[in-house]
Formats: sequence, C-alpha cells, structure tokens
Amino acid sequence: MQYYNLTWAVVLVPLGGALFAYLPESARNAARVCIASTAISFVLSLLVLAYRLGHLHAAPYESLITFWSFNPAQPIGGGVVNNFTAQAGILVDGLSASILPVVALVSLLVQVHSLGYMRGDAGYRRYFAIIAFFTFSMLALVASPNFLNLYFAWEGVGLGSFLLIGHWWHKPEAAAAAKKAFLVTRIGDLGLLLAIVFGFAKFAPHVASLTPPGQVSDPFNFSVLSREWQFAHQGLVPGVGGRTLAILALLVLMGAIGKSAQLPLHTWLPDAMEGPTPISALIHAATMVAAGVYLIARTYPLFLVAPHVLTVVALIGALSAVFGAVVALAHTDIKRIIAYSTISHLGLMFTALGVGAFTAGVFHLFTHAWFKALLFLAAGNVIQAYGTQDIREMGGVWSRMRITAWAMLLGCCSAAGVVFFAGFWSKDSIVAGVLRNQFPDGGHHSLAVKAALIVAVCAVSLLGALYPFRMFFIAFLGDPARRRGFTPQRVRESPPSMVMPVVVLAALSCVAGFIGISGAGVTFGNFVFALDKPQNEPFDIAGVLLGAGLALIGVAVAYLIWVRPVPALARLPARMGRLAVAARNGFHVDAAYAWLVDRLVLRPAALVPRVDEGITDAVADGIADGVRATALEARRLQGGRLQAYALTAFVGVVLMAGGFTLAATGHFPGVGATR
Amino acid sequence: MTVNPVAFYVIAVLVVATAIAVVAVPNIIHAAVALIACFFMVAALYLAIGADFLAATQLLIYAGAIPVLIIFAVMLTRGSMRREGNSWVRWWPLALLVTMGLGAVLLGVFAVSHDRWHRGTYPQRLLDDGTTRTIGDALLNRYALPFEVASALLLVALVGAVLLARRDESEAVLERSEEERRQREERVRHRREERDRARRARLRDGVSTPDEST
Amino acid sequence: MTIGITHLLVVSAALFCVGVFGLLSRRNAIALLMSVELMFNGVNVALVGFARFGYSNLRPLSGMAFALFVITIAAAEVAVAVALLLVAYRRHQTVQADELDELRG
Amino acid sequence: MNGVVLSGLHAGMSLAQVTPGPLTPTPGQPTTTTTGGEFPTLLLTTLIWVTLAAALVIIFMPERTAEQRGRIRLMALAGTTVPVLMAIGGLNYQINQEGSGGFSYVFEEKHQWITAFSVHSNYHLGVDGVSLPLLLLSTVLFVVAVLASWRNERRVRLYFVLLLVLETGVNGFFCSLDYVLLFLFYEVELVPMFLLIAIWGGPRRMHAAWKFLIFMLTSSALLLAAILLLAFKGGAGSFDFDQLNTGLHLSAGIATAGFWLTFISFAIKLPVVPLHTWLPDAHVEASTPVSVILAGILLKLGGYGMLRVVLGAFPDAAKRYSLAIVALAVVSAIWGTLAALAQDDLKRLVAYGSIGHMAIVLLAVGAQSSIALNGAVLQMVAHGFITGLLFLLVGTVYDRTRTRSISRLGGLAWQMPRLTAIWVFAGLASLGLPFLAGFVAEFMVFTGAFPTHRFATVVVMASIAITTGYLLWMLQRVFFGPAKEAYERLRDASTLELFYLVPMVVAVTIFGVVPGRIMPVINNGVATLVARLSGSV
Repeated sequence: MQYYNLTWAVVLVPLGGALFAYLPESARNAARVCIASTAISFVLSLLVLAYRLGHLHAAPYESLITFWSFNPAQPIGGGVVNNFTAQAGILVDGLSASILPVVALVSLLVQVHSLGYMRGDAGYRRYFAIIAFFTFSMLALVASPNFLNLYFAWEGVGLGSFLLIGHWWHKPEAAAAAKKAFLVTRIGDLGLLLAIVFGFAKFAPHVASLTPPGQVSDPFNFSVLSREWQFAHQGLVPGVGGRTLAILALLVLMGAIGKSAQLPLHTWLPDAMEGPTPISALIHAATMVAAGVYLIARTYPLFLVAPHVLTVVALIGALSAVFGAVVALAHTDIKRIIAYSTISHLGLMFTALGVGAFTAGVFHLFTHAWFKALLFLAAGNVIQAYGTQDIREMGGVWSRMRITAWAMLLGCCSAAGVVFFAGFWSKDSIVAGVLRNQFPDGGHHSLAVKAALIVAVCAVSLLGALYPFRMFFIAFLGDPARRRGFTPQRVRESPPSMVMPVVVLAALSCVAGFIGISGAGVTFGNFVFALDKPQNEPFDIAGVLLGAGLALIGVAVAYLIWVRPVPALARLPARMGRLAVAARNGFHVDAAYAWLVDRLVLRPAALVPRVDEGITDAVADGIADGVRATALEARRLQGGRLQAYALTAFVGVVLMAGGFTLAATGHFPGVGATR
Repeated sequence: MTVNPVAFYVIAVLVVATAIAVVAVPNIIHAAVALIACFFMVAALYLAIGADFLAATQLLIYAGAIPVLIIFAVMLTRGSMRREGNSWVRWWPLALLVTMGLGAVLLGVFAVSHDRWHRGTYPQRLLDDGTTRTIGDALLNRYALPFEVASALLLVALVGAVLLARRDESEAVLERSEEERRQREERVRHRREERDRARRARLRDGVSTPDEST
Repeated sequence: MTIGITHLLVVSAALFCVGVFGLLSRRNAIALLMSVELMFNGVNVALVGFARFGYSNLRPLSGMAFALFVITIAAAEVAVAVALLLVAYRRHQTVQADELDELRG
Repeated sequence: MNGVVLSGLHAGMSLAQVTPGPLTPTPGQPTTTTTGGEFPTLLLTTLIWVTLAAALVIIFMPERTAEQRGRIRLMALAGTTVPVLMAIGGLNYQINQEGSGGFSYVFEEKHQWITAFSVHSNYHLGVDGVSLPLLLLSTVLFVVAVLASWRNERRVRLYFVLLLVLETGVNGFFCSLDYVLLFLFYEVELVPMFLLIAIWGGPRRMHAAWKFLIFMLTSSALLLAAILLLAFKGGAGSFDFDQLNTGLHLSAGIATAGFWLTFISFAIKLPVVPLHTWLPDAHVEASTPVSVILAGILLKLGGYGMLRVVLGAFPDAAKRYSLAIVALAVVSAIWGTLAALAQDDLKRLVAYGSIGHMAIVLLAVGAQSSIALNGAVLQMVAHGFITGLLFLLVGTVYDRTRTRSISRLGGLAWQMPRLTAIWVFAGLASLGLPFLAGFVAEFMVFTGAFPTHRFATVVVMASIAITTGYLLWMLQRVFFGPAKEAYERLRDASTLELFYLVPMVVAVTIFGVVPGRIMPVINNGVATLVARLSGSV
C-alpha cells in the first residue's frame, strides 16, 4: 500500500517544477525543468497504475494530511456542527489511477510541442511554469480524496487556464478571453462550492454522530459521503430526503457544466482559443474541460441516488453535443472548429453518464484526450506554418506537411469514430448505452427523453464525422489558397519537437481504444468503476452498426461535398446560409449573455454609486444640514449683541431660580422636599 | 411705628407707573423726565417707611446727579432723540415673557417666604431721631473698608470716564488701529486671491494637486 | 393691613422687572442705561425694606448701608457708561445697542 | 526571530515565577491577576504604549535636514517594529499553549483604576483568540505603513507622531477588557486619523476628513450610550468585561437597546450599508499608507466590536435579531460589490470591495455558529492583509501615473511586470482563491452560516461572483492590452516597494496554506462567545 504514496509525488513533482522553473538562468532550461518534472510525474503515475492493475479489487487507498481543523469542547450543539476539518490528500482507485497518466502524458507532450511552438516567445519561462502548475492542479484534482481538496484543485485549474489563455496578455482579445474563462467557470464553481457547503450542512451532523469521539471524520470525504448518500437514499439520515439529494446533485452538476463548457456555460471555451494552440490542446484534451466529466464520475454515487438529475445530465449533454457539432460545422476557423467539437464530445460523455453508461463516459474521456490533443497540436503545426487559422486560407497541407497531415487524418478518423480507431470504441459504447438507456439502480427515462437522446446521439454521430472531415478536406486536400504576401511553397514540415508529440498522439489515437474491448482480461470497464461492481459495457452490435454506420456515412458525405462534389450534396452548404450564419455566431448565446449582464448587473451596478450619492449621502447630508441650520440659528444668540446675552442670562436666571424654589418647596418632580 | 398704608400704596403705584413710563415712552427725553420722577417717588417711599437719610441721598444722587449725566449723554449723541432711534427690539415679546417669568418667580419666592424675615423691631429711636447717626456708625465702623474701597472706586471710575471720553488722543489711536486693521485685511485678501488664481491655473493645465505624502 | 416687608418686596420686584424688560427690549443704549438704573432702584428698595422691616440689633441698618454702596457704585457706573457711550457713538455714529456687536467672535 | 522572542518570554517566565491565585481585590491597592496560571506580564502594556513613547521621543526630534528626517523615520520604524515582535511572540506562545488555555484571556493585567464613582473601572488588558490575530495584523500593517511613508517629505515629524498615536489607540482597543478603557482607545484613534486625512490627503481631503469624523463621532456616541446603559443598568457596579460580559442578566428591553446601540455603532465602523458612505470618500482622499491603515485596521475595529461587544455583551438580543443582521449583510455584500463593479477610480473600487468583504464578517455575526465566527476572525485578518496590499498597489500605480482612473490606464504590464504579478496575486487573493487567506475565511463563514441562513449565504456567495468580475475586469483594463504611450517610462517595483509588498504576499499565502496553526487559538477565543450564545455560560 505504501506504493500508492507515489501518487503524492505524481501530484507534487509538477508543482516543484513550476517553482523551480524560476531558478535556471535560461528560459530554455526552465522549460526543461518543467518537462522533466512532468515526465517524472508521468512515469510514476504509470507505476501507480501498474500496481493498481495488479490489485484490481482492493479497496481504494487514501492518504491524508489535515490543513486546519478544530474540535471544540462541545462537538454538536442543537444539530449544528461546531467541529471542522479541512484535509487534503490523495485517493487511488481505478478511476483516478487511470486518468492520472492521461493527464501527465498529455501535458508532457504538449510541453514538448511547445518547445518549438513557443520558441522566441517573451513569456517562455512563465508559460512553462504555469503549464506545470496547471498540470499539478489537474493531477491534484484527479487524485482528490474529498470535496475540499477537489475544490482547491478545481480553482487551481481555473487559475491556470486564466493565466494560460491570457498568456499573450497584450492582445486585448486574449486578456478578455482569459477573464471570461475564469469568470464563467467560476460561476459554475460557486455551484460546486455551494454543493460542498450544502452537503456539509446536511451530512456533517450525521457524520459527527457516527464518528466515535476523539476521532476525526471528514464530512467532505468522498468515501464518507458515498456511504452517507446511500444512507440518505434509504432514509437513514435525518433531514435529508430525495429533494436534498437532487439539489446537491444539481449543484455539483452546475460546477461540472461550468468547467466542461456545456450549455449554457459554454461561451468561454471558443473565446479561449485566443491562447496559444498547445494550451488549447492541454485545456481541451485532459485538463480543464475533462474536470467536469471527472467530477460527475467521481460523485456518481450521488447521481445514482438522484435519478432525475441524471436525466438532466443526459439532456444537457445531448443538447451540447448537437449544438457543438452544428456550430463546428459552420465555422471556418480551425481552432474554433476543434473547440466546438470538444463541446460536442463532452456532451456525449455527459449523455453517457446520464443514461447510466458510466464506463462508456469515462472511456470516451480517455480516448478523447488523445485525439483531441492530436487535433490541436497538429492544427498548431499548420497554423504556425500558414500563419492563419482560417481553413479556407490553407489548403495543400497534405503535400507539404506529410507527417502532420497523416496525423491529422488519423485524428479525424478517431474523432469521427471510424471503425477500429480509438474514438470508435468509446463512442459506440456510448451509442449502445443510449440505446439500452438504463442505469444500475433500475431507474429509467421516459419515452420522450429516450427518443430525444437517441435522435441526438445519431445526429451527433453523423455530424461528428462530417465536420472534422470538412475541416480536413478543405484545409489539407484543397487547393493552396492565394493570399497576398504568402507563398505556399515555403511551407515546411514543423521541427521534430513539434512533430514527435503529434506522432505519439496519433499512435495512441489509433490503438488506445482496444483496451475497451470487453472480453479481454483487464478491460477498461473492469478497471474503472466507482461502484461496488464492475461497470462493463457489453459489446452491443446494434450500437456498433448504428454509430459506425452513421460515422461512415458522414465521412462519405463530406467527401462528396468537398472533394468530389456531387451537385445534389454540394449545394447543401449554400442552402444553409442563414442557419450557418446563426451557427457561426454561436446562435447568439454570447450576445444574449452580454445583454443580460448589461441589464441585470452592469446597469444596476452603475446605479448603485448614484444612489449612494443621491440618496444615502443626501440623507446623511440632510441630517448634517439640519444640525448645521440649528447651530446657525443658535449662533445668532451669540451674535455679539449684548441684549441677546442678557436675555439668555435672564432665561437662565428664571429657570434656575424657579427650579430651586420649586425644589426647596418640594414641588419639583423627582426631588424630595427639603422643607 | 407703622407705615401709613394709604401713603404707601399711593407712592408705590406712582413708583411703578413712572418706572413703566421710563421704558415705555418712545421719546428719550420724556423717558429721562419719567426717570427723575420715578427717583423722586422712590425717595418718597423711603421717607414713608422712615429711611430719611436714604431718601436724602436718593434725592441728591439719583434725582439730581445721574439724570444730568444721562441728559448730557442724550444731548451729545445725535439721533438718539429721534423716534426711530428709540424703537424696541424685534423680539420684545420674548423679553416681556422672560420678564413676566422673572416676576412670577420672585412673587413665588415671596409667597413661599411667608414674611419670615423679621429679626427684630425697628426702634422708635430711629424713627424719632432719624437714621443718619446709625448709618454713619455702620459705615465708619463695621463697613469702613468697603466704604474706603467704594470711594476709591468712584474716584477711579470718574477719572477713567474722563479719560475715555476725551476726544483727541484716544480717537487718534483708535483711528490708527482701525486703519492698520483694514490694511492687514486687504493684504490677506490679496494673497488669497493670488493663491486661488494659481490653483485654478494648475487645474486648467490638467495637473492635479500632487499627493505629497506618498 | 399693616405694611410689611412683602409689600416693599413687591414694589422692588416690580421696579426690577420693569428695568429688566427695558434692558432687554429697548434699542437705545441710553434707554438701557436708564433701565439699569431702575433695576438698581428696585434692589435698593428691597435693601431698605430689609433694613426697615427685618431690623437686626446685631447689625443695625446694614441694608441701608448697602443701599448707599449701591448708589455709589451706580454713580460710578453711570459715569463710565456715559463715557463709553460717547466713545462708541464716535466710532459707530450710533447708540443703537443691537448695532453695537463688537462682541461677535 | 520567533524563536528568539519566544525564548525571551520563557526566560521571563522562569525569572518571575509568581504563584497564581484567585483574584482578591484589595481596595486602594493595585492587584494583578494571573488567570490561567501564567506569569504576570507587562507584555500588553508595553505593546500598547511603546508606540506612544516613540511618538513622544519624535516630538522632540528636529526635522530640518534630510538626515534628521531620516532619523525620525528610523525611530518610527523602531517604534512600530517592537509591537510586531511582541505580537508574534504572544501568538506563538498561545499556539504552543494549545489545549491548556481553555476559555480565558492571556497576558492579563488588571489594576483598579477609577474608583471614584459607584461604578468602577479597571485598567484591564488581555488578549484571546479573537484579538491576538487582529493584534498581529494591526502591528504588521503599521510597520508596512511606516515603510510606505518613507518617501513622504511633508511635515514628517507630525506625520509619524500621528501614526504612532493611532497605533496606540488601535492596539489598545484590541487589548482592552474594560469598557471605559475600550471606549477611550476607540476615541484616541479618531483624531490622528482625522488629521492624517485632513493634512496629507487628496484634493477633497477636508470634506472626507470631516465626513469621517462625523460618522465616527456618531459611532462613538452610540457606543458610549450603550456602555453607560450596560454599566448602570446591568447592576454589576463595574465597567469590567469580567463582570459585564459574563452571565449578566439584563432585562430584555435594556438588552435590546444596548444591542442596537452597539450594533449601529460598529456597523458604522465596519461599515454596513447604508452607513457606509464615509468609507469611499475617506479612502479616496487619504494617502496610500493611511488608506492601508484605514481599510486594513480601522474597519476591523468594527468587526472586533461586533464580536466582542455586540455578541459578547448582548448574546440573547443578538440571537433574537440575527435575521436582521444577516439581511444587512446580504444588502451590504450585493451593494458593495455592485458599486465596486461600477467604479472607475481604483481606490474607490477597492474601498467598495471592502464593504462587500466586511459583509461576510457580518454574515458570520448573524449566523453565530462556531465555524462562521472562526471564519469571521480569519476573514478580518485576511482582508486586512489583502486589502492593505491592494491599497499599497494602487499607491504604486498612482505614484507613477498620477491617475487612478481605470479608463485612463492600460497595458501597464508592459512597463511593470513585477508589480503586475503582485497585482494579479492580490486580485486573486481578494476574489477568494484557495490557498490564499481569503478563501479559508470565506469558506468557513459560508459553511458555518449556511445551516441557519441558507438564502442569505447563497446570495452572499453570489456576490463573490461579482467580486471576481470586477477584479478581473479591472486587471484586464489596467494591466493588459497594448501599451499606452503616455506610460512608456514607468519604473517597475523599487526595492523599497518590494520590501513591504513581498512580506504582505507571504503573509497572505501563509494564512491561506497553514491556517491550521492559528486556528486553535482563534477557536479558543470564539468558543467563549459561542458558549455564551448557546447559553451554557
């Protein structure tokens, strides 16, 4: 079990890399420090994974340190918990052990790629340090044993994305995009924070009552909470019923939606393309956006006892998947196409989790990491070579950047779900899961939901093949575009540091799916389970036929439109004019948000200081003026006029003499007679 | 031994009436005349209760000397005889109210005191032979020191009055100091205007006042 | 009814109050001066009354002696006051008390 | 450094072994109490008065030449450094005493003082977990303020004298365990602050200074009324906390009146909307170091008073009106953050932000649970450091550009990358990023407040989103984007600036990463309050 403590190193070594990046003299060496730290982390995470594979059915391993806590004399008073423990640590189970290497490897490859991509950048050192920090945050998130630790890492990921998207801070768009990413995801984070706080309020008294005195029991801990959720479902926790669980699950979902850029909190993701392209790869493949899906997977026991929320998860996922695919199809900016494809794929994962296909969802997270990183890094190579992001201005990549183009082709195949590529296995298990549409607790969706989900998944299967190949055909196979000041002849293959990661990722995109095939000894589904039994998705022939068939149709259609135009089909894009424009604008969600923020926040905000000046201050001033006026009036008594003084004096004389007389004769109220 | 009530009441009414006339008549000269009448009546009151020496002093000083001074003052100040120069202040009802309050308090005190101020009986000897000798005894034995102080005070006051009223020197000094004060004020005003002008100019040039403390 | 101390005190109070009213309500400084004299007389009446009706064998006629002091001081006061009045008049060309506001801070 | 101080303290303890015993006051003879069996100590007396002594010395120092002014500065620095060492030492001692301290005050000093009336007053000092962290905050911020005033050349002597007198007032307030003493220290702090704003402030300084003074005098008057009410109607015959803050049975009417008087008094100080309008004006017109003191420490007098006086003396009334308190907290949070969002002036932005942050303290006061109150103490410390840092940073920008208008600034990261890094750090700390001081505090307040006041907690949490918005938006507009020509020749952080900025950064980080060290101490102090609130004492 001590072996698992390597996970501490897995998590902390990149943080050390980030800190030590400021020691070396040259920025190049700083980058090497960061890469080395990530590499160490990756190797160690593989060791942990290997050990875990050897002990498949062992209990999850936890190691904790306490940050701050207090246990006052009276632990519980009137149902309100007075003790408090904040812990951080590591949790090693199938889920975290399998995701840790993915994060580390993607980060490692992205950093290697950045060596070339960012060459000569002014913020070279900062860039690598922040990537290392970002990696650390994501690793810590994956290895979190409790909600608090998860939230720490969650915010660390947000911070990392803020700094990386805003890496080119001198570009106003980049600065705005960084702000937007942080802000929008933080709105989701508040949901998560609220879930934590809410969960504490609901479960901490029960946890405390179960814990023997003198022992620390962390009411944020996932294992503790899993037990509690189950208890609550059975009605054993006082004050917690189905509604509470549903609210909790919805709040967690809100956090997940924000980070995973699902509708309606997706708007930050396309803007985030203002960051350097390798950063996009990092954010989209294995870190930031994956965190939301990971969160749902991690808290799946909660969702299982709140089945209605699972329906919401599935519907949001399906909606986002279709939305992402449609918008991706309309865009011409290569990075935005891939960005919207991320929304789409994450939507698929949500759908899978929502219909109870837990393994399929996590599996797609796993395979998606490879091909999405691949697409972005390859796109980065092309962008750097062509100096543009518009696919219409590229063309002819195939003949000039052979390796990159091959890699991109493989990535597109994988993304489209072409048979035997990585994406195929995971996507088809999702399709199968949606067709079966069940989750282990025996819940089920209504017929309408079921039908909607099936339609959505089918549509995404088709469109999901269409848009990557549209991009590929236009940008790579099309004729070299004629642009002023640009000679396509000078386009060369990228340097080795940028090609190598792409090749590795391409290889993984091809083969990584095979571990998901059921029947083999240690399959993904056998390994990754958060429940008490393996969640192995049976191989479903209907799903394969449907998913793979639609994918192939999509590829074929793309071919017939953009390579060998068939008039009937080739006219389609032109007919879609208005829809395409709307889609390119993200269906005006951004504008709607801008309008809402302006009306609901900015305008009232502008009003507040005016109210302060006009009313709050005016009242204060009014009181002050009143006092002042009285004082001025009183001052006239002191106007230097003798008679006024004399009058005052005599008033005093009258009052005092009268008072004394009354007092002396016992007629003054409250004063006893001294007669 | 006793005081003739009729005489007392008549005199008392006259005293109060003339006193009211002093503050009530608008013409200052008329008021001065009423004042003299009032003093006479007070003297009569003293006589009526058997204070002969006081009555004589009252006549000499109050009815004789002081009104003369006052009439001189009236004559030396132009305008004080004009009608508009003798009006009442705006808030005279307030003053009346306060005065009535004062009177009420005094009457109240008298009412609750129940005449308990008697120590002894006024000896017939004083009524027969007059009070001059006894007062003289008191002044020169028991109250010798205050008597001397009072005389010194009177002397000093009169000398002071003469000094104050002398026109030439004091006036010149006053005028000089007045002039100096005016010049000083002028200088201060000038300096302030200068500063304001400079500040306005600075603001116009877009330079805010520097924050010197940081 | 025999005339007693209270009768004199009432006269005294009446004189004093009339003086006070004059002091408070007249504008002319000379009239003020006269009002003050009325007040002095009011006090004197009381003092004499005490000497007459509150006779003490220990200190015979002290009240009248005090009244004499009051008269003396009143004389001094009037002299100084008239002198001051003249000075003020020369500086401000007025004897209106409410225009003489030199005491203003 | 801590070790040295600590060993010194231990040495002092062994030298002066006095047998602890119950307090038996003998009239006419000063008595010293040693609650908890510690050593008799002059730690707090020294801590409070040493700055005044330094001020007295400075009064007699000439300030004609630059050298002489330098000596004055050094003297002021020395005068403010000593209390820091003592506060750290005291805190360290408390941390190491964990578990044995119980519910009592430490470093107590108690002497009969005013015995002339029927109600007695003592010179009674002492600290517990509520005041010690704030004492640390205050002493540290004063050193920072002295350093930040190093370049001031205008009436140096008077300036530092006022600053040191101010410190005496503030530290005394945190240490007082007697209402008369507390009130006197509360007043002592007013005049120096008034003058500091009125003499070294911005263009509208007189207006701001008077506004500050009037609001504060109102606050004092209400406090005084409440103290008199408590002392004379409480029937304890004393102004001492020992009598008034423990088990006193006030009639409901008196308790209600006292509660509202003290609550409004400290609500002005905290400040709570709608009594807050003095704060933006005062902050904007005050010079940088004075702003730091104002936001970093003076607001904490309000928070400390809320805990110590409002909850300490009127627990039942506070429980009865907790909903009103929470409602005000909600209004303040939303109001302050929204107003901050609309500001163009950097200082105003931070000032309004402070209102939002202080609303979190108020939320804890309304929630009255152990966790929330722990969080409130920590929030005060965290906000002190973070907002102090922000004001210092605003000062650095203003020094260089002569403007604080966000719309006129832009792209400053080009010229001052190091300062930008610290700015981003401070902004992130202010918006409550984990592992920085603000988060720990906010999280605990939310956790503690949620079970009893759900809706309010949710709304205050929503205000955190607005906080994020205005801080990030400000950072974006001021520091990022293309460089502006007007600011081409700005310098980056100077050594002096780093000398006081970096320790603040370190402090914020330390409080965020290892709050566990100080938490038991705070909890010891809060436990007393909670015990009273729950009616068990």
